[in-house]
This record gives sequence, structure tokens and C-alpha cells, in this order.
Amino acid sequence: MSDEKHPLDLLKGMLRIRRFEERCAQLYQQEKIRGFLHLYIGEEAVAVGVMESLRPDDTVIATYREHGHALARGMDPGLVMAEMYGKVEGCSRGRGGSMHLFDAGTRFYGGNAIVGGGLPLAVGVALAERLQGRDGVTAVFFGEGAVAEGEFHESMNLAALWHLPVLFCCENNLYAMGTALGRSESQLRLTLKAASYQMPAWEVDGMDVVAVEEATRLAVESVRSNGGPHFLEFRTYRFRAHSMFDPELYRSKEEVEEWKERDPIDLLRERLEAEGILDEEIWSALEAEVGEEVDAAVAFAEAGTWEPVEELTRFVYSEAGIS
Amino acid sequence: MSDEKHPLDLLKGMLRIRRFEERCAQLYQQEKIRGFLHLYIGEEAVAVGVMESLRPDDTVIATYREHGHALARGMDPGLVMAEMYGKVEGCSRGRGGSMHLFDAGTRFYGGNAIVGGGLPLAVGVALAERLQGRDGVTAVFFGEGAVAEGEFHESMNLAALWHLPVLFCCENNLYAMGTALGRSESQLRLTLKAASYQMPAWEVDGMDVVAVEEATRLAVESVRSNGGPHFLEFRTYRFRAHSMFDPELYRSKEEVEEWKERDPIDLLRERLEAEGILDEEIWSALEAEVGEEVDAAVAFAEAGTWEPVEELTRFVYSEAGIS
Amino acid sequence: MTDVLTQNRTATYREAMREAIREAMQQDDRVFLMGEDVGRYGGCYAVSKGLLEEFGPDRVRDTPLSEAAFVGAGIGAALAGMRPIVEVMTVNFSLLALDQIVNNAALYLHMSGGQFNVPLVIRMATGAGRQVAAQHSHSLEGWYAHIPGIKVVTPATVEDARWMLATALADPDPVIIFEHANLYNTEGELPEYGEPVDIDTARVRRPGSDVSLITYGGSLPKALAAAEELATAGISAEVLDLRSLRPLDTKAIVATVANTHRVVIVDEGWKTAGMSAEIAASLAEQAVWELDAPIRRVCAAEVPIPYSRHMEEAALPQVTTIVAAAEEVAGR
Amino acid sequence: MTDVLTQNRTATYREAMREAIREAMQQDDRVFLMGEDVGRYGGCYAVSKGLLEEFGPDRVRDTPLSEAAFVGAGIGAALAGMRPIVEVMTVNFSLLALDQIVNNAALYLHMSGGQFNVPLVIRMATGAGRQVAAQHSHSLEGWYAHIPGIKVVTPATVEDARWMLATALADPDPVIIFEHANLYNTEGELPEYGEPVDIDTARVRRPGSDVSLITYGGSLPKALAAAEELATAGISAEVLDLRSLRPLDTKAIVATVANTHRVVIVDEGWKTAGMSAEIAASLAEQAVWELDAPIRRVCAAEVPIPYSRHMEEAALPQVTTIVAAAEEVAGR
Ligand SMILES: Cc1ncc(C[n+]2csc(CCOP(=O)(O)OP(=O)(O)O)c2C)c(N)n1
Ligand SMILES: Cc1ncc(C[n+]2csc(CCOP(=O)(O)OP(=O)(O)O)c2C)c(N)n1
Ligand SMILES: [Mg+2]
Ligand SMILES: [Mg+2]
Repeated sequence: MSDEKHPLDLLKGMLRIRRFEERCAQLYQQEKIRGFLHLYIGEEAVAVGVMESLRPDDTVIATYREHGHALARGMDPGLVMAEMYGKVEGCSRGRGGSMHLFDAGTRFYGGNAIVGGGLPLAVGVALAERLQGRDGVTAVFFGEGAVAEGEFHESMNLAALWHLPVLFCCENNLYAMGTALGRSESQLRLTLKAASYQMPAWEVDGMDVVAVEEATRLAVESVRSNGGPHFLEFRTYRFRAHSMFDPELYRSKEEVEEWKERDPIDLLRERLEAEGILDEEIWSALEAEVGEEVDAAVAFAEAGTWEPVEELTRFVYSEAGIS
Repeated sequence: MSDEKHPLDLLKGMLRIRRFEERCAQLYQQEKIRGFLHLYIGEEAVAVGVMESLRPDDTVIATYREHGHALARGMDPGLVMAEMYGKVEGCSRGRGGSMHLFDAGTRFYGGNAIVGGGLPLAVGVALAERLQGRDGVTAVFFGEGAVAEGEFHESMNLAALWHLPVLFCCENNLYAMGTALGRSESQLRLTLKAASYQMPAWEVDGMDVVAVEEATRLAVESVRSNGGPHFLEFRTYRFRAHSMFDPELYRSKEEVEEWKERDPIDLLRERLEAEGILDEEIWSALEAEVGEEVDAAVAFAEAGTWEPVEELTRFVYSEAGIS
Repeated sequence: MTDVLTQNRTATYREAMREAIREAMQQDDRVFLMGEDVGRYGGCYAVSKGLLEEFGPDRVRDTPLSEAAFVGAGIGAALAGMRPIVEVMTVNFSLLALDQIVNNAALYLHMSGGQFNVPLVIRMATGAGRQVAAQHSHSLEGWYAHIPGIKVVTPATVEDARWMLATALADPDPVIIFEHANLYNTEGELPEYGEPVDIDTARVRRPGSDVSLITYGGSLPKALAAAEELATAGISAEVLDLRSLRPLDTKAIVATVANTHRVVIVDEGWKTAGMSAEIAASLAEQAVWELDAPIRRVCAAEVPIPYSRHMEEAALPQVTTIVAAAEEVAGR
Repeated sequence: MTDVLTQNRTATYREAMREAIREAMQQDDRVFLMGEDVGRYGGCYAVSKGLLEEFGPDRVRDTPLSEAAFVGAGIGAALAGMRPIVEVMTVNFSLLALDQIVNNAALYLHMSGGQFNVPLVIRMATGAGRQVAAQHSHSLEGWYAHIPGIKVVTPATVEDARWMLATALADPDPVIIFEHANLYNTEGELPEYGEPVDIDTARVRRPGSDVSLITYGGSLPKALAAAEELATAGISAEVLDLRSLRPLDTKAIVATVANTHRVVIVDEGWKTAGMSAEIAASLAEQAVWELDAPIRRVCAAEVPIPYSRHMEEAALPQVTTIVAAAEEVAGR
């Protein structure tokens, strides 16, 4: 790739997530999207930077805050939006909604809404890759709040003990719902915690997509070449409420504003402008392209249909049956 | 206490456990004791040394391998033996057996047979002590195998985060049933793991009762004076099988023999003989006294009665009822 | 009586529950509230909003995401003299704490020969119906009701939300309170002189003579609406609110069937080996000759609960399905 | 056929299970065994003894004490192309893995719109009767049977122990195999040309005409012994072994009751909202007019299982209590 195109792709990747989710927020007000909706706005650099460093045959496991990961992984925005509409054309037939995006094609293994619940799965996928002689890496995303869960501890130990190709991607946005890291962890340096499993652990500026991509590329190289699991802590921040029901009593407007000074999209945009790679014209083009993609996604979702009620009992068990 | 009496008390405390459990093994062969029986033989220095450093108003929570802890805590050997016989005179009315010794009087809160299951309880007892303005310390015992459990991780973090008076006593006897530490933990230095919760953690020679007592006394002082929780790793070894059903395929006779060279009772005995505190006569006296205690315990258990079957449904719920 | 006790007004289920917690903490220093986001966030369903400010962080404790540890800590604190109210945000996450609840809270008293009781209250939101998909839509009340040593209550009215907690806290043994998330916004009258209610009997919420609708928790409003509709069709339905699932008031269950001889059990949980099965089984044991028609169960479909609105509605008991079942057993 | 298939001899339940695992691993590289002490220790009930030596540590994996992680890892490995057999030492410890089983294994296929099935087999020992006290004596089969998305089987004979695993491994969805610890030493004949058996139907283990004894797992031997005793008293008991609890073969349940019109359900699990409740409920729904007597359930007493032998015996279904219940419903 050319030195110019790549950074613009990163920028576009983040912008796509931003505009997509801004539209989701509107659609939630219009009650087109229901249930829980957790926005990733402010954290886009993490998903985009990490996915850039993965191969198609790698595996991704994410949380309920995973629209950004799904889009960055290359899932069709239309399928994602249709899922949030609850349409049968959605990536999970409208059964999962915002928290349960799935896509076998891009090896996107969900969309897990139990905090910490995806971590043991990642260990197992990595074990399967190893046992089948493949060199795929399994990247699992989780928030800093998940670090307090027993499933985190058990999964970190098991992955390190068995030297498995897992990339632990901790998105430290400082809050678990309303609980600040300091009220959740006795050890605030999460990388020290990870290191106690004999696992290499790095802190990364999660607002700088280039730093994220760089750190992830090095970590993935190590993991893929049988270097064992790796823990990455991405320091980031959630600009929006935890979900659509959160009055945000637990943090100050000032704190939020300060972090917005480091908006990952603005940061890259300014840098690229300074480097002369980006100008108004290119930016408007990016905005236009992304806007069209989002419009197309919404149009696809709007045009979608409802799964026939008779299909409610499909896929409780596999239709193939015992082989 | 006089400098001479105290070390002899330590010796007698260990000897009591040893002879008591040797008798238990015989009684198991005679089918007087049934179910699971986990012997503590070889590890006596840990329970004796720790209990010496606790006050009556402190709290103890142990595992299924807890005869030694119960006796060292001062529970009546007769009540313990009767419990293993399943007699109603037993400390748990014969309902708990070897794995579930309970005694409110000495604040012995069980006897917990789920690996790691007692750790959250200890955090809660310590929290209650704090909230009620008392300075009691809660000592919780667990094996090194429990360190891999999520409940260990969550409890360590919670105790450290809330700065609670918990003494975490890890009995590292190198095996969890047949699983050696190296097949269970990615980080073999358990104290490094504990330190990652911002908790002071010391390694202690668990075969040296004096070292155990000394380390525990210092740790308890710190915990009691609001120094927060403390983690002690006692390096010890189980001389007998995991339980009565264990063919011990996983370790060599040589390894066992080597460790027996450091039998905690022999170590102290030799030292006291060298120091002229102990001679054949005193030793025989100790043996005789302990032998009588064990005989008395067995006699008490033999004389015990069976809980009436009609009482099966008692204590599913409290008899007091809603107050 | 405190002012809390003497107000006569309509309140929401949420307000009633909050008032119950506040009153308990005012009256007994041993009571404290612990759980995820109960403090600064105000509770994920805003039940505990304002309590941190009133009682401080020692008695309104935000916990880390450590369900096993803080539920177990609640058990330990109860063993050591406190009267904890542990909030598990939803029943879905309680799966992570089941070892502590089933192997410790439920067993300690019996296993210790009567020495160690566990005066603990665990509150959790339960149920589906808000399009939050499979992992957030469980109804596992029947699972908990299976376990000796704990008690399971399901306040379905604003009055029970207001008054069951005090009785649960006065209970020397573990009590689990299930609060259906769809009930928090329901409104009801609070009697001028309210007082603690029992937590072990069922109540007839609407008398009737043709068919019994036996239900609990979040399904009570649906059953009452169905009874209303049945009335217009000339079918008189009696609605029994179980209130407590363990102990189960089988006397009341048998009594209503002895009165109507036809029964529809409404349970948002899955049918197989759930709460509805126990109700039907107790009738098959104790009142089989009273039945003029086979028992009908209206439960959640045996599927993970889907996100999309129409599919979720199809998966759950609805007024229409309850009415249809009642008409069927009534032979109309 | 491999030699494993063609031997005609009596074997223990333990040997049959081991043979089934060995054969599966010989025939399919995707199959591996994982759990606590399955390797060097040989399995806490010696089921996997010798397999580590034969297949090596990659395919016979000792795990740390991390039930949630290694069960979840089994799910992940199944999602990614393997056919794991995860051994949870006993059902008592499976409480620590329920989040993974209920929120992941059971939901992934439906929640993903059919994309991600979980071809996983979980084996666990279950049951009481060995004086191992309350925390080690749970029978939670009914809990698992409550959950859509998983299948639950309970081999009670040596033949089922030998042949159910192959079918479970061929199943594209999660199958949980409950092995009652008291069955491991039971002996039985293995048919000369054995072959995989279905895992979704019940079997009449002893035909009869006066009363049906419906049971599963560890209670089957007790039910058969009771039938023997009843025969001497002139009561002809039909013994139905459910074999699979999910799906539940209600056809067979209704059929046996249509034959005998009297039924005793024998279940070592607790009565309230357990497996026995579902069996009774399905009869109350589908065969209530076939009943000539109220349904009787012989289950574990609603207490934590005590250690002492006489109290444990009193807490569990016994031949004598089954016989008494059968005589009662048979009106003798
Ligand atoms: C086991 C579990 N407990 C509680 C919840 C409710 N909950 C959903 S998100 C969340 C906060 C998680 O915070 P974090 O892990 O930091 O991720 P973030 O939302 O900040 O991205 C909580 C408590 C849950 N989904 N799962
Ligand atoms: C949660 C749980 N898993 C498995 C078991 C079975 N088990 C009983 S003791 C034991 C080994 C525990 O080893 P460790 O913690 O080192 O204690 P030790 O027996 O060595 O004293 C195991 C696996 C259990 N009791 N609880
Ligand atoms: Mg966070
Ligand atoms: Mg050990």
C-alpha cells in the first residue's frame, strides 16, 4: 500500500464507525433500534488499529460494545444495521441485535454481552488453531471492568500456561458503567497485573490509531510466531454514555471535554493535514463516501423484512442433526 | 509463656495432629470413617504456627483438609473425631464429616470443600468485622491449586481494594490432587501473583513451625493495625495421598522421601534436643499425653450416638424463624 | 412509625423498593447495600438512586465486576453479624455466583449442624421483554426454587415491593428477591399504614370461578389483563399470585383449583423442569381428581429469547396466549 | 470394525466409558479430552486411566482448577473445528462453569442466526450416596434439562456408557453426559457387535402392567430392584429408563402410563421444580385421564445431603421407599 493511502484508510475506518454510530443514536431515538445500545464513539482508534494488523484467517471476539469492531473487521454495514433493526437480513437474522453481531465469513465470533464471557472462548479458539496446525491469532476485546472477573484470571492463566496464540485487547476507557477503575481494581497498572501471568503486556495510547496499529502489529507477529499470548492495554475513553439509559452521574462534563481534546479522528486528521496528506477536498470526499455507506446501510435495513414467526424454533439445535 | 514451654507446645500441637490423623487413617480402613478423608500429615507446622499467632476473636476458614486447623485452633479432638464417625455429638452433628468441621465457639467457619469457595466468605467476614468496629483478623486457608480459580482472583482484589483485615494463607504443597504446580500456573512464584493485587506477600518455610509462627505474627500485626490484607505462601508437602483413593501415579517415591527428610515434627524435635529443651523423657511424656487425647477422642466418638432420622429436616432453615 | 410508613400515595414499584431499602438502613445499622453500580451510578434500574448520598460509601458499596466474590462476601458478612442486601444486577449474571449461593449460602446452616445461619438478602432483576436478547433475558426463578436452604420471593405488586424486603431481612436465612425489570415503572397505591407482609403465602389477586390463572412476578399483570378480557367473554378467571416460590404455597394452589377445577399456569421461565412444572406436579399429586380439564402451561417458548420485537413477543407468554389457553381449558 | 467393537464380555461402566473415549480419539483427530486430573492422575474416578500414555498430553489435557475457563475453552475449541470432550470432575463444580454453558454453549447457535454451532461434549459425575456430604452430593440434572440449546443424557447401563458418547460426539450441538458416580463399578454385558445408540429416546428396562416406575441415571438399579421386590408381592412394575432428559421422550412416558395407569417417579434430585416435576407435569398435560391414582414422586428429601450414613440413606430414594410408594399407588 502507498504511504498515503494507508493512513487515509485508517482515517476513513474511524470516520465510518463514528458516522455509523451517530446515526444509530438517532435511530434509537426514533425507536428503529431498541434494547441496549452501547456506543463506541471516542474509542474508534482501537478497533481500527487492531483489525489493520490482523489477517482474514485470524479470529475476533468482542463485547456488547462491538459495532466498531464489526465494521473495522470488514463486516457489511448494511448487515450490521439490519441486525440492529431486528431484520432477518441482519448478520444474526435480527436475533442478536446490537450486542450480538456475528459473522462466520470474517471470523467474527460475536458480540458477547456477559462481561468477561468471551475470554474463555478465545482461549479455546486459540487452542483449536494450535491443535489443527494453523497459525491464526485470536484477538479478544474486553473492557477494563472485565479484569476483575474470575473468567479473566482463569483465561489469562490458561492462555499463558498453554502458550496459546491469544491477543488480549483490553480497552481501558476508565469506567465500567459508573464504576471508575480506582473503585474496581486494587492495582491500577493493568499491565502489571497481566505480567503476573508471565505474559508480555504493553500500554498503548488508544487515541492514536497509528500507535495502536504499530503496537498490535508487533504483538501479533510475536503471538503468531509462537511467542505465546500477549496483553495490550489501550488507554481510551468513551465519549458517550455507557448506554442509552445512563444519566452519567459518575463523571464530570469537564473530564469528558478534556478527553474530547484527544478525539482519535481529529488527532489523525490534524497530523495528516500537517503532513500534507489530507486537505479539505479529500476530507469532504471521505465524509461523502462514508455518508453514502451509512445511508446505504440504513436503506438496506429499512428495506429489510421480519423473520417469519414460525422460524422462532429454528437453530435452537442444528438442522443438520446428528451426522 | 516461658521460652521452654512455648516451643514444646508447638511440638505437642503438631504431634497431636499427626497422631490424630494416623488414627483416622486406621479408622478409615476399619470403615469407622467414611466418605472423603484428606490427611494433613506433613503440613502440621502451617496450621500450628498460624493459629499460635491468632486471637480467640479472630476467624478461621479452612478447606476439606482441615483436621489440623481444627485441632490447632483448639477444637476438642473428641468433637472432631465424633464428627468423622458421623455421630450427633460431632462438631457438625455428624452431618459434615471430615470435610465440614464447624465450631462457632472458636470461630471456626468450616470446613469448605469447594476449592476456592471459602475465599469470598473470608472477605465478607473481614468486611463485617470492619463495619462493626472490631479488630478481628480473618485467616483463610487454601491450597496452591485454588490460585487458578476465579474466586481467588476476585477475592484477592476485593480484599485489597477495600483494605480488609484478611490473612490469605496459601498452603503450597506442590500438588492439586495429581496436578503439579507447573501444570496449573503460568507464574510459579505465587507471591509475585499476590503482589500484583498490591498486597504484601511473603514466602515462608512451611516445614519450620517457628518460621511460620514468626512470619504470621508479623503479618497479623500488620493486618490488625489496618495494614490491609496480607498473603502468606507456606512451602510445604503432603506426605500422604491426596485422599484415601489416590494411587499417587503423579509423583515419585523418592520425591516423597526427600520431603520427609524435612518432617516438621522431626525438625523441631531435633532443634529442641540440640537446645537441651527436649529429651527422651519429655518426648515420651508428650507422646503419652497426645496418645491419651487421641484415645479419649476415639472413645468419645465410639460412645457417640446417631442423630435421630426424624431430625433430617432440622436446620434446613433456622428454627427461630422470622424475628 | 417513621414518616416513610405513613404516606398514602401512588408510587412506582421502583420507588417502593427504594423506600424499603432506605427504611431498612435507617432502622438497622447492620443493613448495608452492595453490588455493581448501586452507588455512584444509582443502580442500573435506578432503584438505589440517592442512597449513596444519604448513607455513604460504607453502607452503599459499589463493587467491582466480581459476582462470585461480592455475593460470597455478602454470605460471609451475614455469617459475621451483618444484614447485607446484595444486589446482583440481573439474574443473568447470577450464574457467576451460583457456586456461592448453592454451595455456601444454602448449605451452611444444615451442614454445620445448625451453628451457622446466613441472614442474607439477594436482590436481582429478572425477565425478558425489553429486547435485550438472549444473554440478558433469562428467567431462572425456577432454578433457585429447586434449592433447599434458600427462600425465593417474587414481589409482583407495588405493595409487595414496598414490604417484602423488611420481612426478608428479618428472616435468619438467605432470601432471594426477584424483581421483574418490567415492573419497576408500574404504579400502585400504597396503603396509608403499610406494614411488613409475609413472604410465604400466595394471594388471590382476582377471584373467579371458571378457571384459575396461577402465576408470579412479571406475568401477574398479563394474567390480570387476560382475566379482564376473559370476563368480557363470560369466563370468570381467578388469578393466583404465588408471591413466594420457595416455600411454595401448595395449599393455595390446591384451593384455587378446588374452586375452579381448571387451571392455566403462566410462567415467563422455560417450561421444561421449571416453576410451571412444579405447580403442575403438585396438582397431579394432591388435586388430580379436582381437575375437569388437563393442566395447561403458558411459558416462554423453549428457545433463547431473540432480540427482534415480534420474535421476542412470540417467545413470551402474552395476554392473547393466556386467554386462548384459558378458553381451551374452560371448553369454550 | 476395530477390535474395540467386537469383544463380547462383561465390562464395568467405567471401562465402557473409557473404551468409548479411546475409540472416539482413535477414530477422529478432532476429539480430545480436557479436564482436572484426567491425565497424570488418571481421572478422579479412574475413567481416563491410561489415555494420557496412549494419546499424549495434547489430546489428554490436565487443566488447572479453572472450571469456567476450561469449559469455555471447550466451547471455543468446538466453535473452531474441534470435538472436545470436557470432563467436569463432578456436577458440584459445574456451578462455576454455568455462565459458559448457559450463556455461551446453549445460546450461540440461535443467537447467531444459525451460524455458530457448538459440537461439544461435557461429561460430569453426579449424585450422592458415598457419604461425601452436602457440597459433593448434588444431582442437578433437572437444572440442565431446563435449558434450551443443550442436550442432557444420563447413561444408566453399561451399554449406554459404552455407546452414547459416539452419538453425542456426532451431534453438532452441546451434549452433557451425566455419569452417576455409583454406577462406575456396575458390571454389564456388552453386545458382541455393539454400535452407537440414539440419545433421545427412553427404554423400558423391565415390562410390567400394574405400575410404572419412571427414572433415570443412578436410580435405575434401585428402581429395578424395587420392581423385583414388587413382583414377589404380586405387583407387576414397568421400569422406564428415560436415558435422555433433554429432549424428553414424553411419548414413552405417556405410553407406559397408558399401559399401567399408575406411576411413581424416582429421581435422586430434589423434588421441587426438578426433573420429577417435569415428568409429572407432562402427564398432567397429556395423560391426566389415564391416571387411576395420583402421581407419586420419590425424590431426595428437600435437605442438603448429610454425611452420616443413616442420614444420607434417609435423604435419598431407596428400594424400600420406592416399593412403598408403588404399593400405595397400586392400592395395596
Ligand atoms: C458478568 C456481567 N456483570 C454485569 C454486567 C452488566 N454490565 C454490562 S457492561 C458493564 C460495564 C463493563 O465495563 P467494561 O468492562 O469496562 O467495558 P465498557 O462498557 O467500559 O466498554 C456492566 C457492569 C454484564 N453484562 N455482565
Ligand atoms: C471447584 C472445585 N473443583 C474441583 C474439586 C476437586 N478437588 C478437591 S481437592 C482438589 C485439589 C486441590 O488442590 P489444592 O488447592 O492445592 O489443595 P490440597 O488438596 O493440595 O491441600 C480438587 C481438584 C473441588 N473440590 N472443587
Ligand atoms: Mg470500561
Ligand atoms: Mg496443593
